[in-house]
Amino acid sequence: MLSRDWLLDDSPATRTQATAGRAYRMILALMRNPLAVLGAMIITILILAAAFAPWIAPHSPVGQDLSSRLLPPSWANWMGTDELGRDIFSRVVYGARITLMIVALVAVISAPLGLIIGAISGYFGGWIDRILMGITDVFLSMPKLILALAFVAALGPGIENAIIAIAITAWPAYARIARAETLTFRNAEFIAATRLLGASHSRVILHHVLPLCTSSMIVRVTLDMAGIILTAAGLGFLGLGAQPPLPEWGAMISRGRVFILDQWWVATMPGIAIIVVSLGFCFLGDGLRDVLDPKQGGKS
Amino acid sequence: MSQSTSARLLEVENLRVSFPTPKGRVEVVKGLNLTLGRERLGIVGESGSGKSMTGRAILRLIRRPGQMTADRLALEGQDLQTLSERQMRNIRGARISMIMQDPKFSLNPVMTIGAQIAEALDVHERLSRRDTRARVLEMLEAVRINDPELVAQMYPHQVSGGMGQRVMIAMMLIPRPDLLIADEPTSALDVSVQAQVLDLIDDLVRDKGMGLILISHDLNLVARYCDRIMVMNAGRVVESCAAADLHKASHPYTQGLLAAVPRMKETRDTLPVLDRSSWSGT
Amino acid sequence: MTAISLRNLDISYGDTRVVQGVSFDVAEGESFALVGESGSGKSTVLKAIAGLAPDWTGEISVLGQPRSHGIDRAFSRTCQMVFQDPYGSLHPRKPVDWVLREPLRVHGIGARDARVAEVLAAVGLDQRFRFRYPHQLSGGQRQRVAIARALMLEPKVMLLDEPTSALDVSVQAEILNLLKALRRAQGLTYLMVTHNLPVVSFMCDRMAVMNKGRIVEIAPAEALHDGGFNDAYTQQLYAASGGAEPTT
Amino acid sequence: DTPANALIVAQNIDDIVAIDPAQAYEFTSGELVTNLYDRLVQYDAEDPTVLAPGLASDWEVDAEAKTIRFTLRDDAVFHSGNPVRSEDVVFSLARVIKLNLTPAFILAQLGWTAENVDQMVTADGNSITIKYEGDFSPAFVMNVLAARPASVVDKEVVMANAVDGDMGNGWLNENAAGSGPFKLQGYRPAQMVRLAANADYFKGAPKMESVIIRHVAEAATQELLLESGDIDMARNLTPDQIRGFDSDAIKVETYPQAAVHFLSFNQKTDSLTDPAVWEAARYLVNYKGMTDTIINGQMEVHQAFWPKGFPGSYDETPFGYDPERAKSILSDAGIETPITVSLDVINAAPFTDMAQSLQASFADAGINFEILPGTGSQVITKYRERSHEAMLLYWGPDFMDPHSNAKAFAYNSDNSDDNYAATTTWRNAWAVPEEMNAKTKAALTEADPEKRLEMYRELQADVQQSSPIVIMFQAAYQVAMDPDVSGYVNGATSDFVFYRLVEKN
Amino acid sequence: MKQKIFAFAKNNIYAGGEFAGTLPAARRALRPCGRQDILTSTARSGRAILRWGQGLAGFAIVSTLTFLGLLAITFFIGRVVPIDPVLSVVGDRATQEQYDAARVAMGLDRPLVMQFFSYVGDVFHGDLGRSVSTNRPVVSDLARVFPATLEMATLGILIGVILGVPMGVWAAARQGTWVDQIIRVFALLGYSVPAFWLGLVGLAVFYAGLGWVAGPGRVDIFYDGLIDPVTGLLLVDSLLVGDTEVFWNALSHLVLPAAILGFFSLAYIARMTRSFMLDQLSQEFITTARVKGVPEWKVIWVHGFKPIRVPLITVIGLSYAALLEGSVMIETVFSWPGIGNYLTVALLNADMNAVLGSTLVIGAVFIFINKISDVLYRVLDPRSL
Ligand SMILES: Nc1ncnc2c1ncn2[C@@H]1O[C@H](COP(=O)(O)OP(=O)(O)OP(=O)(O)O)[C@@H](O)[C@H]1O
Ligand SMILES: Nc1ncnc2c1ncn2[C@@H]1O[C@H](COP(=O)(O)OP(=O)(O)OP(=O)(O)O)[C@@H](O)[C@H]1O
Ligand SMILES: [Mg+2]
Ligand SMILES: [Mg+2]
Repeated sequence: MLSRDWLLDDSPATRTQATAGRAYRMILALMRNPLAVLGAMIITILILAAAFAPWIAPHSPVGQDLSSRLLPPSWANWMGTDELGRDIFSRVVYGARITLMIVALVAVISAPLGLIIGAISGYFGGWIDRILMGITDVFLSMPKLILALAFVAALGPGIENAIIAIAITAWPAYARIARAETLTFRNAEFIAATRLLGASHSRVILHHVLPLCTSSMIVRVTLDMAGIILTAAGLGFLGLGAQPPLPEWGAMISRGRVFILDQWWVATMPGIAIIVVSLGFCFLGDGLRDVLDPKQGGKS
Repeated sequence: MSQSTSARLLEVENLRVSFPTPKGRVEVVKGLNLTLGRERLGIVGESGSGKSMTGRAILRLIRRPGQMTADRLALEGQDLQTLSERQMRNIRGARISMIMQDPKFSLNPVMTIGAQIAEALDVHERLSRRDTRARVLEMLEAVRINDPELVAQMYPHQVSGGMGQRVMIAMMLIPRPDLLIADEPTSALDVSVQAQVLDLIDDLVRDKGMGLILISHDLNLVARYCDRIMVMNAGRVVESCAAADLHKASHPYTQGLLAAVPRMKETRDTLPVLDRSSWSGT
Repeated sequence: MTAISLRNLDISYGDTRVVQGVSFDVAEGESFALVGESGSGKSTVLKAIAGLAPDWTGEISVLGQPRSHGIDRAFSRTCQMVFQDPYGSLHPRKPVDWVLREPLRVHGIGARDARVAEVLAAVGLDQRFRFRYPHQLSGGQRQRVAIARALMLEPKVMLLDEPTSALDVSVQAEILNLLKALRRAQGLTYLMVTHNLPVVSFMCDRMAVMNKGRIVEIAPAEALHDGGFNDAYTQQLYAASGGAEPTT
Repeated sequence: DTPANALIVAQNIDDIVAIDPAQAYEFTSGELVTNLYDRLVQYDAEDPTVLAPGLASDWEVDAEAKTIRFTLRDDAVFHSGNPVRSEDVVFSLARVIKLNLTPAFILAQLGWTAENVDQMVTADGNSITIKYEGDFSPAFVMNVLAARPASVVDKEVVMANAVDGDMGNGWLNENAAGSGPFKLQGYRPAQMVRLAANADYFKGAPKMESVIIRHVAEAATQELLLESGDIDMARNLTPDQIRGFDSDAIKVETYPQAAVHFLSFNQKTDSLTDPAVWEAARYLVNYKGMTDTIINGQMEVHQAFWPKGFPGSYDETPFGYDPERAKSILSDAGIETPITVSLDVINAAPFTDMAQSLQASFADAGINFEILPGTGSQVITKYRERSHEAMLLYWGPDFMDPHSNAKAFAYNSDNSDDNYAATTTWRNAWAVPEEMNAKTKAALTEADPEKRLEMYRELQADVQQSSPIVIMFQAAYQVAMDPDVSGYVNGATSDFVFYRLVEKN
Repeated sequence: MKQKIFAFAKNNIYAGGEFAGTLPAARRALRPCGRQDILTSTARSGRAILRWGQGLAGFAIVSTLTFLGLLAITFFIGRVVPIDPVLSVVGDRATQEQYDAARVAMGLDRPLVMQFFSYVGDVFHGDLGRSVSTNRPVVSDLARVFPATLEMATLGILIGVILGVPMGVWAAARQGTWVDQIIRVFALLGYSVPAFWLGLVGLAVFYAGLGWVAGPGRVDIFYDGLIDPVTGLLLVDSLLVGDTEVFWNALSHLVLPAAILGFFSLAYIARMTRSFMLDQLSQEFITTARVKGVPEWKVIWVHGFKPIRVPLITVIGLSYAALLEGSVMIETVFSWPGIGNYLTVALLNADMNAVLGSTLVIGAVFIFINKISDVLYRVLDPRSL
């Protein structure tokens, strides 16, 4: 059943086949982009590392051994050890969980929030638009890290609060994009036609407006992941991110930065992890852009 | 009417244009042959039959990932396929130009109309500013634009679709090409303006011996303004005949197209439709 | 009974009044054309009837019911509209099946699968198109889907805004035939906008000619056979369209 | 490289809030006050452990009458050129009391109030009579008078710049009007401080013409600057950085500090009130593990509240890391483990590292810390509200008398919520046993110096044995400098940092 | 299949979905350029003036409201932060009486709303209050720290634009080739590298290692304070008094942090340029230009680039605003006495006057840049009138 022809059938016979076919086409298109494939692989590795951390990591991420601190990379400690003698590789592997959690939660909180606010604003226009965009502007014109800092300070330390804080700072940009996009088709005939069928505004927004904004949102969110990981790292830098001894990459770099001149690996290894994962998201986002971009729709 | 009288202006043999799809390359022009003298050739066919792609292929302007191949593509005996991109640029505009299908998207939104027309001239002729301007205004007038001075300073979004089409025509006629490919040049024009503009192109063909390829799906229009007609379907030429003989067309596809046009004195209860199953690609 | 009745309709977009003093009646079961130059306000009249151009004064009633200025659910079951541009009137990310089920979902009507299949057949679309996305359809096919969507709620009145102007002749013929057959089968009333006089001749019983926002003439379609028009603009339009001379 | 006549120091100075001696209460501002101002008596650069004459050339103590008479030296001159007069001293001391800013409590201990200070401190020619109220040992009073707020300011200059009755406070926070070895040439908050030598200083002009302190927050950046020769001295390096230095290129000096680091348990947290928990905690700190590694050179093991090296210190360190013992203490007392408590800590090295080490070692005995890092102000806010559970913090004496710490660690007369006291005991809601309170009071009044010190040692032993405060370390301060630099003096607190004798060869 | 499935997406330069569309300009750019009659265009100039006037008034109202919103949010966040602002004044050893006195002096005993209103009132009189962490008026603090950031951010954005735009255009023109891939990866790196890490490594390599640039701080310490601040921008001030030595020294200090900031903005700018350019280069009018025989460089730089200037300006304005917000991390690593650091320290001490003042300045910058790109937008895009 799941043959290539079945998937690529121009005249699918069932709903499932149509959906699967569409997804398959997208994957095919994505596969044609080597960087996107690389990105997808990196993200897959991240997810695998997060899922199987206890099996992958050779040591405990929190197990201290003050007698073997700050050891350079070796066979025993692939990425060396940190200031408390913990195995950096194991911490990086476990850190994938936190990174993934940050990324997923922010995506789950701020993207939908921004999407809905932007779509409502753009769809209704008028004073609703003005009020919502006014609020968005206020949040936008506030320094991002400061806003996050303030929220973390207000909510108390801890990775969950850091994530919420980042999410709160991230939504306005999404709202702007969603609104801009909504404006482009709020007068489109398919919206008018749906309204004529008697559909309510909420139905139109939910089923017609939002699906059209999501693809660019997905693209944007994947691209922003790098920034989100770095914002979390920035909070870590200021000591307000993850609680020790959680192996959050940003906090690890931050703590390792005093060693950067003599024990370079302490900060650099998690740094490389951040770079690689961020690049992975960027590549994937870039690839998705080509696949999901409506303008390329005619091609696929 | 006259069948390819003068020297061979354009020769095309086995032109193919293809695009990649998930299921492999799909040809949208499938081995088209064409010989054109200093005459008016009409290409008709339904939407998506490859008319525009043929036009672009002649200018070697198929965009990646599209690909074109041809056994022969020659302008007055010169093989266009062997030319470098730079040499090709000298051909484009000056010797072959093409009126693009959709003026709304085919005009640069941030350049004035005057500048865009002048550019077409500048590329190929060294003229003083003033002369260029004069030529531009003259050309705009020729395509029946009422206030050329004003329109020359406007931006594309400020003109109506019909004006846009005329601007496009002016722009492509101004370098006085040897061969003009006109892709649906008048679809947005009022019927009366349409006639005037086509007459203008017609004059150029007669006076300067310009070759014309007129692409359209309006059978009546093509019949009226061309010497010869090629009917395309799904990337192939299905019929080629003199314009006067169009109503005598033998190919069932052409006949079908003709019959499907409603008439002013319509008495039929249903319009005959094509049996697409034997033609359509989709 | 009149299906559509317009009295002294003025419509404006912001400050500019686009349509002025339009009045006409369309009888039930009639096919009425609205012709005129591009930009003369034809689509605007249709939109006002449908509730998409809320800034109007005058009277509009459909099947005896006065129209409100907005869109209401009850109205959606009596009157539907088909738009000019087959490329813009379907949601680009939804398959045909979804689009056709939507009206049923909105109105909570059951037996959706059967109904969709039935309407697809009515507009002459093969079942294999049912799960395609709009970009996998040709213009004519899309327009059929749009018509099918309008038919889902079994309306009595259809507003057709240049349903074929974006299509080439062969497809146009199919759509026109389809519309004609549907009207006959379901007793529909059409108010159809076009600028193509031969199409009027084929499709309609009567026509109103618009110029610069006003109706300049209302004439029976037969007038197209002999050019019997009173108004100068109409005559000009008629002449430029090739008049009555045979075209082939 | 740096010029021969200037000392360039890289230091984190963003803690400075005020530099007016009547207000300055941060570490770094203390250093500035010391170098810009003089006091009647002071611990001085030549030997920062000995109370030496400052602006007073000598003094007479009348313990019975609770009076001290100081005689002013006659060669001291303010930076403005005005001579230092007894009125200036009286003005300066009264000013602190009248402004009543934070450090005022140090002087206020002598029974001074805004109303009586003009009678308590009086001038007569070049002598100044200082009276105090309360049963204090004169040694204590002298130490109080050597504290930071007792610095002498130039009355004329200060009053000329007074605005809205602020007694020149606003102006003195941007400028200085002292008689000290250095003049303030420029101060930009969180950016730099520029000191110029006072050529007329009564103990001799400083060797360096100027001292420039540059704000560099990043330790790694300080290291880079030092290694590149763009600074002479880096003040905030970490032990690991220092360990990496090549001793030929960079000289490191270590100065024992008066601050003690401790872990304390808020007695409002039920699970932490059992003395068995306090005792077990003392065996759960990996003292040596930490001092050998993460805080190597920065701290040494010290388990009593008054720092080693000062009169009255109690240097016994009876506790070592012994998780087994801790476990048996806990089980003997029938305490149910695991206990989970939050541990507040300042979010900077080495505190977070120490907290993690504590977390690991306490976990052995089933006491699980959930580390809550926060900024200094955040942690203090919580501490003040007594809303923390466990707290890792440090304490530096306000002035160099054991009472300064005894009051903080062994005295709490009223543990009620609305009787706020800035002491470790109150803030951990530890109701100090009555006898200990009494002992602290007695030590304060004891006139016999040796007996007094003995009483403090006993107090320390008591607190060490049983209290919810686990004193672990005494700080040391490491300064890395160019080998050419000598003569830098860094005493036990930031009040004892002297640039006066610095030389470059 | 037809190409113009999404007719609406065609005009929409942002439909790529990458645009952090934040400016009013963006809003306008999204308006489909519908058919407009020539007749209406003649009557337009008169109405345009009116609309400008209305626009100005509207702008004033909107900015004021935005400011108020900004202040309100900052103010109330500041109050819920569990840091006691009094403590940063009195320290942790103050007695209860001293604490209470300071609290009253700071006006914290009054109801929140009252505090807010009196703050806003003061702001309208140009008084931003006194910072408790520096003990100076916030206005004078800002006059000190903001120019430092401004200088660094400006050089940074210049680097970002001068390199980023051509890189983006080049990558788009060579889409799919190795040039494109290299530029993309390079640009994406700028997204992914933690700033403080790069700053420290940059310092270690270029300052400590190679000695190419001067170290942390704005200027060598001996030059510090030699030049009286006029604009606060050291480069400008030193040139004003003709002190080239200080100028070069300051430049040498500035280059590295600015280059790092430049790298970050370059990443964004190059990316966006590429994506805007790709959109443009796939437009029909590019083919039209080629049909005319226009040379390739002209096709790219005139036909392709001209239409993207507007969205590009928006993007550049945004990145500039972001840099001006101050990169706390770069400022920390480079001991740069800028607003990012100032604001962070203030926030961590609950120094609310300083926080509010800085937020205001940053908000003002944001709105100002918005306005500038709006004006440029009008100049550069004929469709905007
Ligand atoms: N980039 C592309 N990728 C894939 N297929 C394409 C691409 N561009 C065009 N095609 C296909 O090429 C075929 C021919 O297109 P062409 O533009 O020549 O049609 P046409 O005859 O000009 O139609 P119309 O009358 O609508 O202009 C169409 O089926 C179209 O879908
Ligand atoms: N949303 C709108 N805002 C302002 N003016 C509009 C709007 N929609 C249409 N118009 C104007 O109203 C007039 C009538 O438009 P309408 O769409 O009704 O014309 P039409 O007769 O349907 O023309 P066409 O044949 O081109 O579809 C035109 O001048 C048009 O520019
Ligand atoms: Mg075409
Ligand atoms: Mg219309």
